[in-house]
Amino acid sequence: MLIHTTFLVLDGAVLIEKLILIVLVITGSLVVAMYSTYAERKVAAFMQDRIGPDRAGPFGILQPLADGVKLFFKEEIVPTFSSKFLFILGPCLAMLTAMMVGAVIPWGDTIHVFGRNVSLQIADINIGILYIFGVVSLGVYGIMIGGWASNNKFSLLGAMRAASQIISYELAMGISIIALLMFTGTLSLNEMVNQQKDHWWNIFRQPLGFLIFLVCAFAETNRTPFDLPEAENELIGGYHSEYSSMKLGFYLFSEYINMFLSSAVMVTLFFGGYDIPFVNDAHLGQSIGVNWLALIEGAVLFAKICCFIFLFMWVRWTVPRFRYDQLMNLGWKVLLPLSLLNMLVTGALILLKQNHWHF
Amino acid sequence: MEPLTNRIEHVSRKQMSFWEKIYLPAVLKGMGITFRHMFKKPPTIKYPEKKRVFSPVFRGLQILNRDAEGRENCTACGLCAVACPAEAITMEAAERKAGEEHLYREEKYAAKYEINMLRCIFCGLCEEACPKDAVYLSETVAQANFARKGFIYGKEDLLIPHPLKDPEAFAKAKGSRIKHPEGHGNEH
Amino acid sequence: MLGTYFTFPELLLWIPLITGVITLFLKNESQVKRFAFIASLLTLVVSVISLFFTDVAHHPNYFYYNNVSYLWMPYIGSSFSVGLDGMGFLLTFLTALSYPLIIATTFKREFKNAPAFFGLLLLSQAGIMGVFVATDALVFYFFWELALIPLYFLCSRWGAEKRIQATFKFFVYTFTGSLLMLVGILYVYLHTPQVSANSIHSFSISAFYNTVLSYGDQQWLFWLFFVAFAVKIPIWPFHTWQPFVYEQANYPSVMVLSAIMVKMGVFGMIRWLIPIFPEAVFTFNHLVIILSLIGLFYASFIAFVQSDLKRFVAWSSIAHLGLMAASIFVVNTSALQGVMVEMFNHGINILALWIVVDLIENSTGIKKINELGGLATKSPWLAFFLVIIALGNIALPLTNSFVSEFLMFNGIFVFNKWYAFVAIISIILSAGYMLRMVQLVFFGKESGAVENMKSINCSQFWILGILVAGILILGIYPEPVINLTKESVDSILKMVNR
Amino acid sequence: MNAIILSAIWGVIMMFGGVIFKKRDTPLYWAIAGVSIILIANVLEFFGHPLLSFDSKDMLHFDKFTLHFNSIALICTLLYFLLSGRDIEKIGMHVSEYFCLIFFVLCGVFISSSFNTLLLFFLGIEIMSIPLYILTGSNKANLKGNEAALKYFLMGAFSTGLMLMGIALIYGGNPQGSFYITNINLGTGDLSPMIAAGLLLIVFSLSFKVSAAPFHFWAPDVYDGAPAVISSFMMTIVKVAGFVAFIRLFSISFGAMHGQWQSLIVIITAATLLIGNITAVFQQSVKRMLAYSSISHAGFMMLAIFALNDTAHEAIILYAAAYSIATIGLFAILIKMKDYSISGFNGLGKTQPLLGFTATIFLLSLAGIPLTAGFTAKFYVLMAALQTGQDVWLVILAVICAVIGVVYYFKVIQAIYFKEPEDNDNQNISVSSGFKLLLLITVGLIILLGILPNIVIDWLYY
Amino acid sequence: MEITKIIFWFLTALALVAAIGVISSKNPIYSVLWLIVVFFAISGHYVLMNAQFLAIVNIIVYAGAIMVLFLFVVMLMNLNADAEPIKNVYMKMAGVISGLTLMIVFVAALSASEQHSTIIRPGTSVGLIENLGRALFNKYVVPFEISSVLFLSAMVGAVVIGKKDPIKRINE
Amino acid sequence: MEIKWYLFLSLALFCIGIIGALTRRNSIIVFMCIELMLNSVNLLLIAFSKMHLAGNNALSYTMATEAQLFVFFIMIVAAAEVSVGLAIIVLMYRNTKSVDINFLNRLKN
Repeated sequence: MLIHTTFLVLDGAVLIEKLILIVLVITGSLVVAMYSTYAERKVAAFMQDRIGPDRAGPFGILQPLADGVKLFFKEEIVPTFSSKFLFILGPCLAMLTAMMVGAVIPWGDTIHVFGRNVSLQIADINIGILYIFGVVSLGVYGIMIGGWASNNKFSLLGAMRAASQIISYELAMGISIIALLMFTGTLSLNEMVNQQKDHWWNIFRQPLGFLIFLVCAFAETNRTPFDLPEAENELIGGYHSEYSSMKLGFYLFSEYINMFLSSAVMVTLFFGGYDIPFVNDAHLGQSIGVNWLALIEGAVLFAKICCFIFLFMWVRWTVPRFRYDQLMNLGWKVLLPLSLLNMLVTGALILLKQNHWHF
Repeated sequence: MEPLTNRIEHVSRKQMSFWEKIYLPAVLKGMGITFRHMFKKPPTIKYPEKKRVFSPVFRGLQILNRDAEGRENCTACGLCAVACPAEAITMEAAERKAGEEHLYREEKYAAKYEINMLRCIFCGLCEEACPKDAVYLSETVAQANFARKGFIYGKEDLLIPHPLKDPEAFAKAKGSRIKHPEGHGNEH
Repeated sequence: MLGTYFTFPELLLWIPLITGVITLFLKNESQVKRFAFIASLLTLVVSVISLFFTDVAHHPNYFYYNNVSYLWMPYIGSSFSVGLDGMGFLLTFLTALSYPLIIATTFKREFKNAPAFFGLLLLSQAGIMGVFVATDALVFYFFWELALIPLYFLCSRWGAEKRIQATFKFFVYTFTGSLLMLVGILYVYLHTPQVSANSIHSFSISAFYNTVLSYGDQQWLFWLFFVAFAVKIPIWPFHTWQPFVYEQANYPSVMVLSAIMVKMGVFGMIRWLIPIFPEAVFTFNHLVIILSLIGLFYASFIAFVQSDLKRFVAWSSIAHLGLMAASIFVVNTSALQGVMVEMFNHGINILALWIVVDLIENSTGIKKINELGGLATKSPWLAFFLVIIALGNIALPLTNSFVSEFLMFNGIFVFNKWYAFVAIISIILSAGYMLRMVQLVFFGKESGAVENMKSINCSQFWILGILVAGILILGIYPEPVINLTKESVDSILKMVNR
Repeated sequence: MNAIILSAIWGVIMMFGGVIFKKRDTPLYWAIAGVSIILIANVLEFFGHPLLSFDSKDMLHFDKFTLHFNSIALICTLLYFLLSGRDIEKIGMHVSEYFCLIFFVLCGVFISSSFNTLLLFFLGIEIMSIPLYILTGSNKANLKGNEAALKYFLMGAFSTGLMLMGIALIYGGNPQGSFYITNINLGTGDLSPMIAAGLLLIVFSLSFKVSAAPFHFWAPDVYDGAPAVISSFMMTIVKVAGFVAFIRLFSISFGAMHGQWQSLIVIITAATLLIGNITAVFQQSVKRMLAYSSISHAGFMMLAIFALNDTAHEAIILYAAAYSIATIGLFAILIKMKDYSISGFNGLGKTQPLLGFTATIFLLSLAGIPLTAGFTAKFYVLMAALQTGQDVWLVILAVICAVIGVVYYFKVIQAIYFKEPEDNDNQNISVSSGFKLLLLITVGLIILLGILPNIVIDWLYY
Repeated sequence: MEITKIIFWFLTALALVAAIGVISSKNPIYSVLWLIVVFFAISGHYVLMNAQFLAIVNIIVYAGAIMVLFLFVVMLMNLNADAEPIKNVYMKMAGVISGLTLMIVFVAALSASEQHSTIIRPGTSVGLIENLGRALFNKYVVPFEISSVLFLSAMVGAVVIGKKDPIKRINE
Repeated sequence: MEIKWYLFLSLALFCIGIIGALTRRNSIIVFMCIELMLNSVNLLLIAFSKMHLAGNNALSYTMATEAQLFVFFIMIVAAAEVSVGLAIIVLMYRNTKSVDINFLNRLKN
């Protein structure tokens, strides 16, 4: 299907609709990020046979708020000799790029309110994945600029590591996606979800691709075992060692938002997005109404995302950090060839199928 | 050489097999372990509400002891300061004047007695060295403080409450610690 | 057989070329000399035999015998075509005759790296022969350059101290000229009519002769060709390389240069310049003649005051060649006839003169005219020969030059009286400086140099004898030479006046 | 097509060779084998029996000229490998990679000789350039080499920018709006401003690539700074390929309006000739002298661009062969020397007669003395230029520049033969008899081409 | 003014200002950042012209990869503003003047061209990835494959240049 | 928009690039200016592609596609060039601790 998107034709209603959606997504991701910090601590505690934060509110669920307030009231320190503008720009960029991914993820099926069909996707652009790639590749600027502007060798080293790590893993990630795209034949995320509704989830068609994507996603979000840029014990926190107060908060937040959104992307790409497993969504929609369906779908999507966020944390508290050369070796010598192989095999299979060679 | 312990671990230098090289099984195994731990009961004790019983050999903050009449035992002999491996104890001695017999048991007493709690390692050697049973490691722990100065405990911090005037506080400060459960010989 | 499978012009080329290459690989010096001498003799024999195969009866036209042509570069209309006419024969004969004599003078000398020396000498002969026999512009150009390269190496490798600069100057001068000529050749070529089916244009000489060039084109093309030939001859003011090279180079090379190589320029003018650009020739002839006469005068005066023997001969050669150049541009029967005969005569005269100078310098080690004197007492035969040679150079009656110079003066006179007058003064001057030289060197006060002077030996006697005999015979009976070249003169004039 | 595919494949093979080959001299044998195979494939394709065929959607066009040029380039490369291959090994550690890069350059050479769209023209030039940037700086310890690489790279990238702007303007100005060079059919009308601007920029950028004045200034530094083996390759095959691309683009796309941009070429040609030759005279190092002389040869080849007729195509082919073979041969000798200055050649004719002799022939050929290939090449170029019937002064200028060329080439010849050997390292060089034999074969080729240029040219009309 | 026009002029101004920033910044880091801004502005133009694929590729390739490399290198070298030697002021003036002259000449020349007032047509499907991809893998398959050679050579080259020689290290 | 505005914008960027390349001595900045030039070309090509599209003849679609793919290839080449160029600059820096394009000339003076 060819989607003729006329990009800049906006009418007022659509504008409002999108604005609301944007606000929702941003708040949503912020809340999720906030609670990810809480979840992280809790999960860590459970895995280490501890209890975790439990003082602020019942079971400590107000802990993120407390943290936020604390960060707000911390003293702001800008190191001397650093470029103040860049020093502030760094975390802002990190936050911005982290947020931007949410724009193309389909959060649910179309809903019907006030006599309008409202898509629960901010921008259904037909190059959704490429957009995500673009934004992700920009993510490194926040780290690099911040690291450089700190005027600190450890920060700079962290920034360098981040840059090389992200660039290195982007390759394998891209190629693993290409193999997926060969199947789907579209770059639009909405399309992909719709395809997965009717067919198998993509994970079953691209297990290796998913694995590679997963590993790369860990690296791109600077999560353990790939958290070299902020390696606490070698680089004293890496690129954000000079940061304090809310600017540090931005960096930390952006990491969790990244985690959330990359989980969302993985779910959308490989696990059917908002598709409810084992249920025919269309039939369900007819029986309970579109809006309810969208709500359930949103919940399902959220559940899947939570699983992934849990996975992120689970891995973090299991696997130790890589050494730098190990990281590079893994990226270039293992993942890249593997993803190429995956792509080749996928291509060959598609060709075989197209030529009706049954096997 | 004969290994000193039986906990020695021999490092294996053999080439890893392919299965080992891809690491994934090991990672999954590790994840399995961590996941299992999620369902274990946390051994955490919620501290302010719940406290754990100290072990019988616990050694807490020092106190300067008094005898049953409420007189200070310490005679400022300085043996504790000599014995202290962390050199945490300083004192100044003074002569007992007439009319102060109800305060000090001996003719000489410590006019000033300080223990730097930042240095103290709670080894208990002062207690062992004291011939007068004046220094005694209780069951309390050092309180948090904002300044370093606050950790230099003077005589007023260390001295045990008066056993006659405030017997409860005295008992509490003294605690139920059993000194040397197995015994070492110089008990009175 | 000789003229059937291998035509004579080809043989004249291949013999020196092949023997020259072979010589490069020989080892023993005396063996080299013997081999080179025999090779050059072989060329001479071929040249002489070819005379008897002339075919006047069948080809009364310009190229009347032994023209041969192989396809070489068919798509651009060039073929390897060579041929001999009267003038060509005369010059190839001069070349063939000179080389054995030149090689013979070296028999008693030692040369560093003799194989290279004699090999290059023979190769230069091949190049010069090629120039004289070529009937294709490209072939002509090829050999024109090829004659230069061996001589460059000869003169740079063996000779006096400043030989490298001198030769390099010579090389650059001639190379500039020849490249300009190449441009000219190409330009003319692009205007030639179609001759063969393969290509639109042709390099063959007949196509060149038939080319119709506009007057404007002729005017500048003339100069492109002229410079090339003028440098070789050399015409004033293009002469500056010559005395320097003659002074610095070794004798055999100088002999080749002055006796044969300069004739290439004269030959080129007659064969290529005049017939192709007749209108331009008639435009610029006064200018060129005046240049030549200035050169003639200038050279004569300098020869008068010259103290160095080699330079003296060089300047006298310039003077003679100035006269020849002047008479070429007169373009009439008498003058051209004179030039053709003079080319041969000047060749043997100057060769003889060089041999004498060589003998003197070799035995006394001195080449300053002032430091020599009274040599005749020690070497009367040499004095005798030198006197005859000098007279030949002056063009006294009964010597060979008399006939040719007379013809030239006659031609110039017909063209313009005043030019002839100026030219005739030059002959008086030449008599003056020649005799002064003979007087100073052989007679006059005996100098210290005389002690080292030896009488000439048998081989030297024969060499000089042959040349002197030539001078005298041609002086008395010039008819065969004139007959030989008559046809060439006619055809050129026909071309010019078409 | 075969040549392009095979050279790319062979490049990849050589790339992996860096891992596979254990001995340092193995890559050379593989490279020689590779060039031979490509050559054979190319010749077969020339005769209409391609080994592989592939539909290029008309992006590449192979005619006799192209295939013939490819063969010449391959023969020159083969000669280059045979003569200087041992020295490529000496540049540094990554022997196999150097060969790999050379094969990639060859791939670019073949593309630039056969492109049919501006896209492939651009890609071909880039594939040629990018590995060369690396090869220039391949001697990492040499500061001059580093700077040469940097300079070459920046200049090259800059000229790429100009070229792209030119291409864009031509695309915009052309109502057909196509990148196919055959479709840029502008007729014989006046140049529109946009096309004129584009054309100007493309001429500039190509002048950069072929080191024509006034865009030559990188050339001496780069050729001098690069390892001598690499300069040899850059100056010959690559530069000539630039010219082939130049003539191909301009004769097909803009040939019809030749008269309108010819004067531009005239100025460039004249400037190139003068600058190249005059500055070369003052050089003391043979390597640098050859760098300048390569500029002057670029001037001569520009004459063919100026002429842009059939003869010009013949001339480019012939010049390519003559200039490349002679330069490769001369460099092969030069590399053996330890001292690159002219006085380093003193007395070579005595100590190493064969090297001296062959060097002399190469120099004579470069100077354009008859009986050598250099002469016939110059001859054809001049003929092509004269055929246009315009600007004869340019031809005369070229001839005068050829004479200036003699001045500096003969300086070396004089050093070889007429100067006494000095006590320097150059006298103790040892060369194998195989090398000598190859040099003689090269000399033979040069003389063969000097006598019978047809053997090269005739293939164009085969 | 329509919204597209406003966006156009905004992006144009942004691009020009940022471009001038690139060449006038003392510190290379700022140059890099300005250049990124230029790329964004240009990508914005692409989007305006409905060439979405190229817009996003521009971001990914230029801003996401190339400029990161630049930034990487500049940061590694730790070049400061004073690292650059002062070039002769006259040379600078000459450079500026020649560049401006070139621009004026081009603008003047191209203003005279007949196409200059053609109105471009953004709204089509040409810029969509599907169509471009189809063309790329059918008609443009040869250049596509050839560009792989380009990449290989760049890769090999970068490795050859970037790798430290093991022998040299021993010598040091 | 009229094509001329794109044309002028792209030429302005191009010339700014040229000015930068001519006036700066820091090789990295020079290189960035070159990248700027390439980008201005890309912009122009796309504008032209849309201009040809407005021509509305049978070929206009193909014409427009060609230019956009050309831009794609320019980006490819730019990426390759950058990898090589930065490698060279780093090599230079490693040896001389300078990124001046005229380092050796400066040494000479």
